[in-house]
Amino acid sequence: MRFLLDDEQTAFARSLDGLLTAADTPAVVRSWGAGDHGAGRALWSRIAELGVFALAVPEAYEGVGARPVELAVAFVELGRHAVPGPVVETVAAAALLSEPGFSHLAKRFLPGVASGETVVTVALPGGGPYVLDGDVADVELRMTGGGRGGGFGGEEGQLWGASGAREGSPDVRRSLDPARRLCVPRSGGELLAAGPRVGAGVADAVRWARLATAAQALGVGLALLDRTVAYVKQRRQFGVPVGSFQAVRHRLADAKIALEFARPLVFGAAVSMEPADLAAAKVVACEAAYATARTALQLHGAIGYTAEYDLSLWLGRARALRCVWGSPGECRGVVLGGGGDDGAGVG
Amino acid sequence: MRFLLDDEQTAFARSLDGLLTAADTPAVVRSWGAGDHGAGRALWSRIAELGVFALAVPEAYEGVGARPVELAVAFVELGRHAVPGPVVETVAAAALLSEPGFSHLAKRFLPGVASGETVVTVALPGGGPYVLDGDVADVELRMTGGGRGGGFGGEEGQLWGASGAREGSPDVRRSLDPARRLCVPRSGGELLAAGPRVGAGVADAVRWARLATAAQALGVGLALLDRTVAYVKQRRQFGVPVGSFQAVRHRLADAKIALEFARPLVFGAAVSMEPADLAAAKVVACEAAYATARTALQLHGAIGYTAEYDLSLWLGRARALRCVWGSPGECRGVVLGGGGDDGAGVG
Amino acid sequence: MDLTYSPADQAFRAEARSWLDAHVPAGSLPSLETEEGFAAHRAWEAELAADRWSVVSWPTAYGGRDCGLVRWLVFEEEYWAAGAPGRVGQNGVSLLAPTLFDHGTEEQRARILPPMGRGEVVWAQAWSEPEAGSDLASLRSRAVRTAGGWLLSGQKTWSSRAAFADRAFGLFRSEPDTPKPHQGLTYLMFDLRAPGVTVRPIGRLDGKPAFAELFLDEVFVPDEDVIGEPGQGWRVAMSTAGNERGLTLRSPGRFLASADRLAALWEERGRDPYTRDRVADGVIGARAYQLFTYAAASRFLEGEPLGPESSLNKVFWSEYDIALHETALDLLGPGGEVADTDGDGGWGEGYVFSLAGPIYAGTNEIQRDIIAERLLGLPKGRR
Amino acid sequence: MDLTYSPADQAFRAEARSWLDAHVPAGSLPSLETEEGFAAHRAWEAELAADRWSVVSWPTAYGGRDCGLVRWLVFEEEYWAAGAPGRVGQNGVSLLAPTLFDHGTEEQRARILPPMGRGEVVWAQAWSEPEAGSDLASLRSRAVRTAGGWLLSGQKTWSSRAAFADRAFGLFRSEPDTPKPHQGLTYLMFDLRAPGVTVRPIGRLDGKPAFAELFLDEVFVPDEDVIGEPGQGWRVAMSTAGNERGLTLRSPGRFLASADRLAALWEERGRDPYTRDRVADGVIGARAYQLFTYAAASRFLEGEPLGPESSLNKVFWSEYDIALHETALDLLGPGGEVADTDGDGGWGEGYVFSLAGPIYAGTNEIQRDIIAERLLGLPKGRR
Repeated sequence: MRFLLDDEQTAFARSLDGLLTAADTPAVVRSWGAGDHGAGRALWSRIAELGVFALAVPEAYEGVGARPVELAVAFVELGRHAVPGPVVETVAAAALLSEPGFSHLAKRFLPGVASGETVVTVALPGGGPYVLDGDVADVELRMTGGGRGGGFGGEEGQLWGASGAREGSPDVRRSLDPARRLCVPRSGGELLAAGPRVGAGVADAVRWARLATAAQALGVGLALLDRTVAYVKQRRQFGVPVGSFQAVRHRLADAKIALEFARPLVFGAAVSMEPADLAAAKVVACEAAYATARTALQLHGAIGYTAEYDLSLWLGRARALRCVWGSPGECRGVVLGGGGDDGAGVG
Repeated sequence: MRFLLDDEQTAFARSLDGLLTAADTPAVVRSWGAGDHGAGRALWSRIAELGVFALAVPEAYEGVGARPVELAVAFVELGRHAVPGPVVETVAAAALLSEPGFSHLAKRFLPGVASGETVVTVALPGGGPYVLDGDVADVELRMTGGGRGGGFGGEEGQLWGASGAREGSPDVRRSLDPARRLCVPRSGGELLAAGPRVGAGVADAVRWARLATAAQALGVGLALLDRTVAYVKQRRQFGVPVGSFQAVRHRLADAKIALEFARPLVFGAAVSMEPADLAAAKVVACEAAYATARTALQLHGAIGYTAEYDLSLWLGRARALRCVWGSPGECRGVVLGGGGDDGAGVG
Repeated sequence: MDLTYSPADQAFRAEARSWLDAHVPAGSLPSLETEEGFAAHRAWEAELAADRWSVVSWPTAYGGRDCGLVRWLVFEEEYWAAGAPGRVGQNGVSLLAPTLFDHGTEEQRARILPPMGRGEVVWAQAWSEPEAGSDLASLRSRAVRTAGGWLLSGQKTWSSRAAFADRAFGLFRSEPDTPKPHQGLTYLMFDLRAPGVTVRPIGRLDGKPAFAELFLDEVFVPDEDVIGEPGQGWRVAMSTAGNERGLTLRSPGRFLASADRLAALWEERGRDPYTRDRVADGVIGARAYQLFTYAAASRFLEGEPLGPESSLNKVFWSEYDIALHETALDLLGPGGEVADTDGDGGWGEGYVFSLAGPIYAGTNEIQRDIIAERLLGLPKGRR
Repeated sequence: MDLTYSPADQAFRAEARSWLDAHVPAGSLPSLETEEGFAAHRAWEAELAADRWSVVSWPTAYGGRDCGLVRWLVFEEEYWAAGAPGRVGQNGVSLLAPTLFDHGTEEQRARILPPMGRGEVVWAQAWSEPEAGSDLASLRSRAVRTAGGWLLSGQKTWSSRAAFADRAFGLFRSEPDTPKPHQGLTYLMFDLRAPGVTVRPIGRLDGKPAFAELFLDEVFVPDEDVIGEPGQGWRVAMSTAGNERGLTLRSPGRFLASADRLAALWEERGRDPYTRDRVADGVIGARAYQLFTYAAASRFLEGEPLGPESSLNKVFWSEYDIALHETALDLLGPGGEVADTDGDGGWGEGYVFSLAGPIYAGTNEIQRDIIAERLLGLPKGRR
């Protein structure tokens, strides 16, 4: 019983933080959202070099084996820096393709995932109706024929793959997070696998996606809190710092409480990888991040409501992460053993 | 279109307020809760003399006809002064017995209701599992065989009456409101009526009970707010009045907002007497009163948590009213046309 | 306690409804916060104005129908129930026009109101400055006396609609060394295309230029465009804030229509039990806001001024509006992250818009302070 | 990130469970806040103590098992999961005993701890005074030097358990004219049945005498019942507040057991969909609190003191506890207004108890101020 990060994990977080701080990530996010992916792909490679994607890839395929705690550590940092792109989806794909019996697929795709060469996006039950960044991903995986919801039952299904440029201009829809480019899933493609293993793989993918999303949301919330605390210390109204008003102080205290009680759920879920724990971490981290976003916006006032001020990068992310990979209601259903049968959860 | 009380209605509220202020109502509430009903019955008579119960009794039976707006005015005052006893239940009984076709029952019971001689309690679908103050009421009405919920469908049913002293000591259970004495309904008694008219009468009774409960809850909330505002102005901590702390001020502002938006729903429901409007008024007034109770307790601190301090009279009432005559969930279901099919609403 | 409409009001409602049925565009117009959408909304104002529906509460002389508050509320109910477009002229109609009615000259009213009512001249507000947000009295932009008028210099920000609007109005410091910060301010109107004005559009959260920064460098304003006395601008601006603006800033009709759409979405989603209570609260909240407004309007019509209770109204609608949109997005599930106007009933765009509610027109923190001090009589305390 | 228990901890868990299975009374005891219930709970403490289960974290010399924090958490999980009674000795065990371990003399520990651990001497706290609630440093009750000891005079209030307890501990002003209010205070223990002590029970919301007012009139306390140095009482009291008390005030095991009961009630009620989300939040909240506590315990065991983060803990559990009970009462429907211990699973009594959470042990407003200042580094500002 020692429920703390060890020195190596802390150092890993610090080096990722250093990399992302130095990389002027906000500028990368903005260009990604504008459809210019060069800087984002470069950043992706550097994140991969630090070993982030290898944490979801077995050693046999040039990964370091399944390391969910380290993955959570990494995704907190990705969230803190609002890193764009289908990072969660790539991890979900790695989990899916690590399913025993998919060794031919694993051999074909996973080394590229681990090295950062291959950016993957997915359209799976338990995700959402769109493929994130389908216009830039190298590979798009899609499951058909499966059940709805989290798919923990290991349903029958078919797994399809598509790669290469999309024909014509992709149908990109605007997200509440301008850095998230939502595409309608492709139809057809190459049939990669079929049968109950597809369902089992998707169930694994959803577990990893929930962990990564929860950790990312926690990081988003922490960044929102940090930036807002810094802002209210220097912003003055009525002759005093805004941060000396008790209403402001208490609202930030509440955000701090919510985030600090989400954190152990995220790491506890990484330790157990149990569906109920993952669902709990997903809903609580996302609700804490979203509540912090509301607080951050309100305490910044008008400046926070602008796209050009960097706070916006985290505000939109907090909202978007809350919606995908299991709505709040769906996750609460899973916690109570309902298997994610929430009608509202699947759009 | 003039959505305001007229001068007569305002004067009526003022005279009731004057009566209840002069009557040392808190002492009456305490003795009532202790099982000593003398002072309470005397107060009841004086309230009746001002015409409160006559507002739900047709002119043919010594009432003044159905006057829901005036009834709401009166019940706000009863709530503000935490008047004990089955006031809502007596009004519900009056509405039930005013049903066309029940003239024999009306003639028998309603003049006593209007004059304040007859205190009635009820066990009806849409109320709760206990009869309020069943140990003191002169008449206990009970419906059997009806449907669940608000009973707006006019179900078949039997109406039973019992009066006189209960045999043995009544099985009184403690409520979260010490002034509310909860008894298990009697079985048997006199069969007063049977058939679909019973269901229709009960539906009317529930409508009037919801209005009276909503108005009473609004009054409870207003009293809690007033007392708390007065307290935080004089109570000092850290060298200043507690009411100068922004967190305190904002919490009271929120209570004020909740109550001031409940008020028009209560009077709007009195004007229309539509089930959806009544359900909306019931849930919103009770939630506002309960939220104000939470605020009042927190801002008073330990003193507010004691039974001997008068605030407690309203704190418990706010909680109890929220539970009965339609739970919050049941009322919300009615607003959306669900007919109160909330499983949790019927205990 | 009378909630019935007079026969004349009912006839008015029927007339409005039938006009709207015949004229409201079938699809939604492009977003108001785009150049194309702005133009489309301007054209819609002209169409409304042609049949005297654009500013029903104004005197007929300026293009209105002389409607009282109740009839205005009726019109708004019908307008939004019909799914009609957002109002591009809102800033001018709800902020500048009441000021002109109270403090303007007859010449100003005759010159300014009719083109405002027709959407020919769209007005932006120019209140806030970078260092004067909630603390509005600490304005720094200057108005310096010159022959026949004033020269405006300084910076304004959060100027709603200014990216595409024609003119703007605001307060400027005309006397630099007054004992108190809200003295020595003057209320002026100016042309956004005048020499010396630079408009820098600012994108809101979804990137759309919903407001702008204004840089003013010796912008000439003739004397005829001062409202009220020079130096009295604070009083002029505040006296208008105390009129029925608290009721007209966001009409109940708007929320009643949104609540209807929410309930319909919930029905479409099979009456999802998990969101039932929140949907019900959406429906109830719109009704509460409507009835609260009718009560306030009734008091106003009997001569009671609307005072600090406008702060109750402001906090209520702004928080209600966000909750309503959050519920809708939750009903949309993972698809709810889409922010396009044309998808999923525009809930995403409406959500982004709703987020500004607790911030503008006096933050909700300021409003709660006003409620505590002026409605509850609590000690002032430091904020 | 290791959440596994050592084999020794697992063996300890099994031992605790089997003892509890054999000993926990079948029905619930009468309410702790009644004379009869107090006696029954005292007897239960003796039964626990007989097999060394009453104070597992104390040294064996005083009747404990020398358990570390993790094993204490394990014991608490088992204790509450078994449905065992509330702890009548809580005030002494969680507040006075840590102070004695840190600041008491060996003589004091040997004399005071064993009977405390057996429930023979039940302790009440005597901190608050009528004019010193949240503002504890402004205490007025006096300790005046006399031969061989001190004479205590003044009034204490909100003294939990004092209606039926044996002894009490608290701070008294021993030096009247110090420059700062928290100087010149002395930490003393006194007998509630000593001459000069009047105990006036105070009923909490449900009327049960959960606390009392204490009137002290020259109550003699011998020198041996001063803890630490005279005049240093504030430091003595505060240093204990900074130890693991933040973790032990309310154990996670207690909330895990409540959450299990809530989930069972929800199943009984047919998995009512309308309360599903709140029930899930009850289950999740207990788990979050447990994991938060394990993380804090892990840090503590590595030598990090528990500082202001105890304030996070306090706000979280107190609000969580109320929400949990509110959800249960809502599931009970109209029957949820019943406050009896013996009906409906005791949710009504638990609800009344939970309402005190945000008020005592430092109000949640004070805690949020501490979080803002000491964890977020925000300017102090007036509260």
